[in-house]
Amino acid sequence: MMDQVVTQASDAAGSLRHIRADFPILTQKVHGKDLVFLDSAASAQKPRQVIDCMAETMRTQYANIHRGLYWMSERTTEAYEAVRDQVAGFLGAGAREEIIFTRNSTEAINLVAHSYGSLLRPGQVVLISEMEHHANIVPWQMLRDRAGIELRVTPVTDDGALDMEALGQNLSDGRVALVAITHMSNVLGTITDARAIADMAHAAGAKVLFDGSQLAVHRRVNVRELDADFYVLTGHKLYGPTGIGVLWARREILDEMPPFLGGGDMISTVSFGRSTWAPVPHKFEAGTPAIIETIGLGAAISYIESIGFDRIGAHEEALTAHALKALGQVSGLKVIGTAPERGGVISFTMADVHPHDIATLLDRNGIAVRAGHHCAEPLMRRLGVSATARASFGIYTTPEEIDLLAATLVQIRGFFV
Amino acid sequence: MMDQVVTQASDAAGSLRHIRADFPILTQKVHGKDLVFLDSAASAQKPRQVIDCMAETMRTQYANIHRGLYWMSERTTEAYEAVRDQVAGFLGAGAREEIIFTRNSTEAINLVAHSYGSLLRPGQVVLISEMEHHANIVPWQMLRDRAGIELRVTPVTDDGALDMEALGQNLSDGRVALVAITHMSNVLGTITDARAIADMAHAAGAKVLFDGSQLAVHRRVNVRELDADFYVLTGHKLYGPTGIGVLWARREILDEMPPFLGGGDMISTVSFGRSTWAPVPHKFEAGTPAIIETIGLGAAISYIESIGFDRIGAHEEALTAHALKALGQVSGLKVIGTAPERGGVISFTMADVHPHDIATLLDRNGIAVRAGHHCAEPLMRRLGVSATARASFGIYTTPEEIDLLAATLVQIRGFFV
Amino acid sequence: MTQDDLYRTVVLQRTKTPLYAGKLAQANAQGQGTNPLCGDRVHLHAVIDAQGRIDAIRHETRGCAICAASADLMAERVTGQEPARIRQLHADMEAAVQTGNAPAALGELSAFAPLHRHRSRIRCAMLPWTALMEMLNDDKDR
Amino acid sequence: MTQDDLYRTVVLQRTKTPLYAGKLAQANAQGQGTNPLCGDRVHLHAVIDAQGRIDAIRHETRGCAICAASADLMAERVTGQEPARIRQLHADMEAAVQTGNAPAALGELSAFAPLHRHRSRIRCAMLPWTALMEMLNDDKDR
Ligand SMILES: Cc1ncc(COP(=O)(O)O)c(C=O)c1O
Ligand SMILES: Cc1ncc(COP(=O)(O)O)c(C=O)c1O
Repeated sequence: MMDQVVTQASDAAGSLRHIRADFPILTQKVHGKDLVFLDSAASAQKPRQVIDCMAETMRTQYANIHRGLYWMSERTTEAYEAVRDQVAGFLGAGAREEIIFTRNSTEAINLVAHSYGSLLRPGQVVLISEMEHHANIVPWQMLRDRAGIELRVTPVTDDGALDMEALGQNLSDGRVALVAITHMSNVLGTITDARAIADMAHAAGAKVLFDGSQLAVHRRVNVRELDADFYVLTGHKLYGPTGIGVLWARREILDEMPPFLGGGDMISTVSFGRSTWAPVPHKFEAGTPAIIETIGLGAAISYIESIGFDRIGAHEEALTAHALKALGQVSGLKVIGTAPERGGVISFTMADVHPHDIATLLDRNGIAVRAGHHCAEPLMRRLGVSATARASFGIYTTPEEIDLLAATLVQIRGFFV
Repeated sequence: MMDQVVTQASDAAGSLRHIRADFPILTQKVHGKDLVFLDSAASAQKPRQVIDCMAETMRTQYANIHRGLYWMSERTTEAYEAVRDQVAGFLGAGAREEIIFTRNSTEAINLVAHSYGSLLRPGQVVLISEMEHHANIVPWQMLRDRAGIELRVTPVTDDGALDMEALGQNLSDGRVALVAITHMSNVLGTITDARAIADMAHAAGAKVLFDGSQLAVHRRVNVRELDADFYVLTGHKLYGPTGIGVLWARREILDEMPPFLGGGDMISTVSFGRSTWAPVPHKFEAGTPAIIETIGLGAAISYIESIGFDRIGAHEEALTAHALKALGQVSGLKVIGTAPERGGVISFTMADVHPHDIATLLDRNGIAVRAGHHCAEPLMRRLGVSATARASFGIYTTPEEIDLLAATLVQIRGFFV
Repeated sequence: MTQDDLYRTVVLQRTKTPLYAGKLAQANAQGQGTNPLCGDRVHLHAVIDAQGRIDAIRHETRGCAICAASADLMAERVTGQEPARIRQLHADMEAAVQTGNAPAALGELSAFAPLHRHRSRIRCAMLPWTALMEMLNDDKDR
Repeated sequence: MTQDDLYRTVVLQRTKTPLYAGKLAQANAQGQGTNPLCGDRVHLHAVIDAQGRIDAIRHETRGCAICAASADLMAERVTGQEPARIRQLHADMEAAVQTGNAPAALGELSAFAPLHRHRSRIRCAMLPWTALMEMLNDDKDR
C-alpha cells in the first residue's frame, strides 16, 4: 500500500497544479461559492493518499499492535513501527527510538513539561519567547506553579523577529535549563534561526526545544543539523490525520526522563509494589496508540516527500511574495509581522473592519481564513492588537486564490468606509 | 451523513448474520485460511459505517474546530460537539459537559490520577483490585510515588469474582478516597457489580471510578444508575477508531479538578503571569483534538445503538455459553475465570501446550486469539499462571467460528502429547 | 460579491454611527461582557429607577460590527423597559439567532437572525446581552 | 489442519524430550534471559575452559515449544565451540529468523527459519541466545 501511495503522489507531483486533484475537499462549495481554503496553518486538508490509506488499513489489516502473536497484529505492528523509521528519517533523527508518538504538538510539549520538567529544580528557568502559541506557554506556566521554576520571556522585535540580543541577555545568568521556542510563528509567519538559538542555549548550558508545528510543513527539518534537544510537530497540519503528533528528543535525554502516562505497553514488568519501564520509545507510549492515525501520518509523509521540500518551499516562497504584494495594494490593510525570514502565514488587520467581520464576509464568498488571537494572546498584547485576520497557505494554494482574497477584501472594506 | 449511517446500520441489523457484511476485514484470508477474528477484547474491527464516515469527513467537511469563524469549521465543530451529546446519551450522563474526549482509556485514567490525584493528600488511599489492567494500576503507582498516597489492593476470589467481603474490609478504615475498579475484566470476563461497589465506596466516603474499557462494548451503561463518579472507555474496542477515548465524571468533581494538559482551547485567557481556564469540558481538552476520530466514534455509537444492547447482549450470552461448553470438551483445556456474572472474554490454558504455541498454531489456521499476560501481570501471579490464551467475541462472531476454534485446539493438543 | 444579508444597512450604520455609544454621568448601574476568544468587550452604563426600569443606557464597545451594532440596537430597544420585558427580549433574541426566525417583537433586532447560519458569530451579537443580564442581576441583588 | 513447518518434528521432540535440560554441578558460568512480555525464562549453566570454550552446557527453560527447543538445540550446537564460533552462530541464527534463509552452518537450528513469517515469535527462539551472550560477556569480563 505504501508503494502505491508513493507512486500516486509522485505522479500527482508531476505538476504542482495536479496536486489539487489529490485533495477531494477542494471541489466543495461554501455558501454556493467554490471553497478557497486559506486556513492551512490551523489544520491542513488531507490528500486522498492519506484518506485511502487509513480506510484501507481498517478494511484489510487492522488489529491491535505489539501484543498480538498472530499475523494481522504482526502486520499492523510492522506498519506502525515503519512510520517511526519514516519519521526518524523525515526529521533526520539519530535513531528510531527517539521518535515518540503523541496526540498532537500540545501533548508533546506537555509530555516534556511533565517528564523532563520533573527533573528541574526551583530556581531553574524555562525561557520562552513572546511569540509562542499557548501550547508552548501554558504547560510551562503549569510547571512553574507546580514546581517553583521560573518562567522567563524573551522579546520579539517590532517587525516580529526574535530579538537575538535580548535572547543572549536572558541566557546570561546561567540559570536557564531549557529554551522552548517556536521554529515558525503561527501568527507572524516568522521563521526563527533555530541553529543560532541552539548554539546560544547550549553555550549557556541550556537544552533547547523547538515547536515545529508550523515549520515542519514548509521546510525540511534536520534535528541534528539544528543541534536541537527536543522537537515537536503535529500530524494534522502536515496533511495527515488528527489525533497524531510527534515528540523527538535525544536518546540520552529520553533515557533519563521518567515516564509521563502509565499503563499497558510502557512497562517492562508490573507488580503492585513496583513496576519497571520499557525502554524508549515505548516508555512514553502508554495504552493502545492512535494506530490508524500513525499509519495515516506515514502516508502523509510519503506524500510530502514524493513532492519534495524543494518544490514545496519554492511554491510557498513564490506564493508568499505574491500575497504580500497583492495584500499590500488593499488600502487600509496592514500586514502584522514583517521579519525577513518568513513562511506562508500572513496576519493582517484592515482599518475600520474588525477581523471577525472580515472572516465572516470572506466566508460568504467561499474564502476560509482565521480571525482571532490565534492562541497567542500574549503576542497580540505585545503587538497592540486584540485580534487579526490570518491567511495561510498549503501546497494546494494558488495565486488565483490569493488574488480573489485581495479583491474580496477591497470590496469588504468598501462596505465599512 | 449521520442519518445515513444510522439507516445503513439498522438495515444491517435486520439480522445478526447480516452484521458480518458491515465489516470488510472479515473477508480477509490469513495464511490462506478465512480470518476468524477472536481478539475483539484487544481491539474490535471497524464497520464500514465508521470507515466511510471518517473518510467522508476528510473528503467533504474537514476543518479545525472551535476557533474558526467560517462555515467549514462551524460545521465540523457541530459534528464534533454532537458526538459529545451522543456519548452523554450513550452513558446516561447528567450533562454533555461531563464528557471529556481523551486518546483512550489509559489517558482517561491518567488524567484522573494527575488532576483528581493532585487533590489527594498523603495518607489517603486509592483502592484497586487484583484483576485490574495495567492501565488501572500503573497511573496510581505513579501517583503514589509522586504524592505519598497509599495504593491498596482488594482481592478476587478463586473463581475470579471480586471478593465483596474483603472490599468491605479494605474500605473500613475510612481512609480510602477513591476506589478504581474494572467493570469487566479483560482476562476473566468477570463483570463486577458496579452499583454495589459504588454504594460501599460512597458509604465509606470514597469516590468510585469504573474502567469500562471492556464492559461498554457488551452492556448498556448508565452512569447515574450505577451511581459512579468517574467512568472511562476506549473507542477502538467499541468498533470505533483508534486515538479516541472518553472520560465521564460528575460535573461538580470536574469543576474542582485542575486542568491536566495545558495549551490552546483549554484556556479562558492567557498572560505570561497567569492564565485562567475554560469551563469544562474544554478545560480538559488542550490542543487540536482527534476531530476525525471523535466523529468516527459517533458513527460507531450510532451503529451500536442501531443494533441495540438487547440484541448485542443476547448474542453474546448465547455465544459465551456455547463457547464454554465447546471449550469444556477439549481435553486438557482449563478455563481461567468462572465467575457467575461474565461476558464474552474467555481465558484458558491447555496442559502441555504453552499459550504462545496455541496462538501461533491457531494463527496458521486463520484464527486470531491473544496469548500472554494481557496487561494484567499481577492477576496472572494471583492465578498462578505466567500466561494464558484468550478468545474474545464481538457482534460479528459466530458459533461456527467457536466450533472451529475448539476443533483446532484438539488438533494442536494432539501434536504435543 | 453581494452584500451579506447579515450586514444589512442597519447593522453597518449602527457600527459606523452608533446612537447610544458613550457613558452616562448619572449612571447607577454597570454591566460588562468579555469574549475571551477575541478580547472583545462591552461596557454598559445605565440609569435604573426604583422599579428596575432602564431610564437611560449607553455602551462602550470594543468589538466587531455585529457586536457593536447589537449593543447599539439593544440600547435603543431596552430604553424605558422593565426587567420582565427585557428578559423576554433577551429570550426572543436568543431564539432568533439560534433558529433564524425572529419574533415580531424584536423589531430591528431581527437583523441578527441570519446568524443562525454563522453560528460562530452568535456570541458576538449576544455579548451586549450578557453584559445587560449581568447588570440586571446585580441590580436585583442590591 | 496440517502441521506447521515451524513445529517440525525436531522442535516438538526437543520440547517433549529435551537432551540438554537441567543443571551442571561443576558449572563455572551462568546466563539468564527473561521475556517480560510473557514471563518466559531461560537459565544456562556451563563449564567454560580457560580459552572460553564451552565444555558442557545445560538449560532450565520455562517457556513455549519454540523457546524450549531452541534452548536444547542451541546447547547441543555450541557444546565444544569457542566464543568466536558461537558469536558467528548467533549471527547466523539472527539472520535465519529475520530473513527465512538459514546459512548451512546452522544445521538443525535452521528449523527456526520459518519464524520470519511469525515475527512476534522471534524473541521466543532468541531468548536462549540472549542468555548465552550474557554468559559469554560475563566470562570475558572476568
Ligand atoms: C506554533 C504552534 N504550536 C503549537 C500548536 C498546537 O498544535 P496542536 O493543536 O496540534 O497541538 C499550533 C497549532 O495550533 C501552532 O501553530
Ligand atoms: C480492562 C481494560 N482497561 C484498560 C484498557 C486500556 O485500554 P486502551 O489501551 O485503549 O487505553 C484495556 C484494553 O487494553 C482493558 O481491557
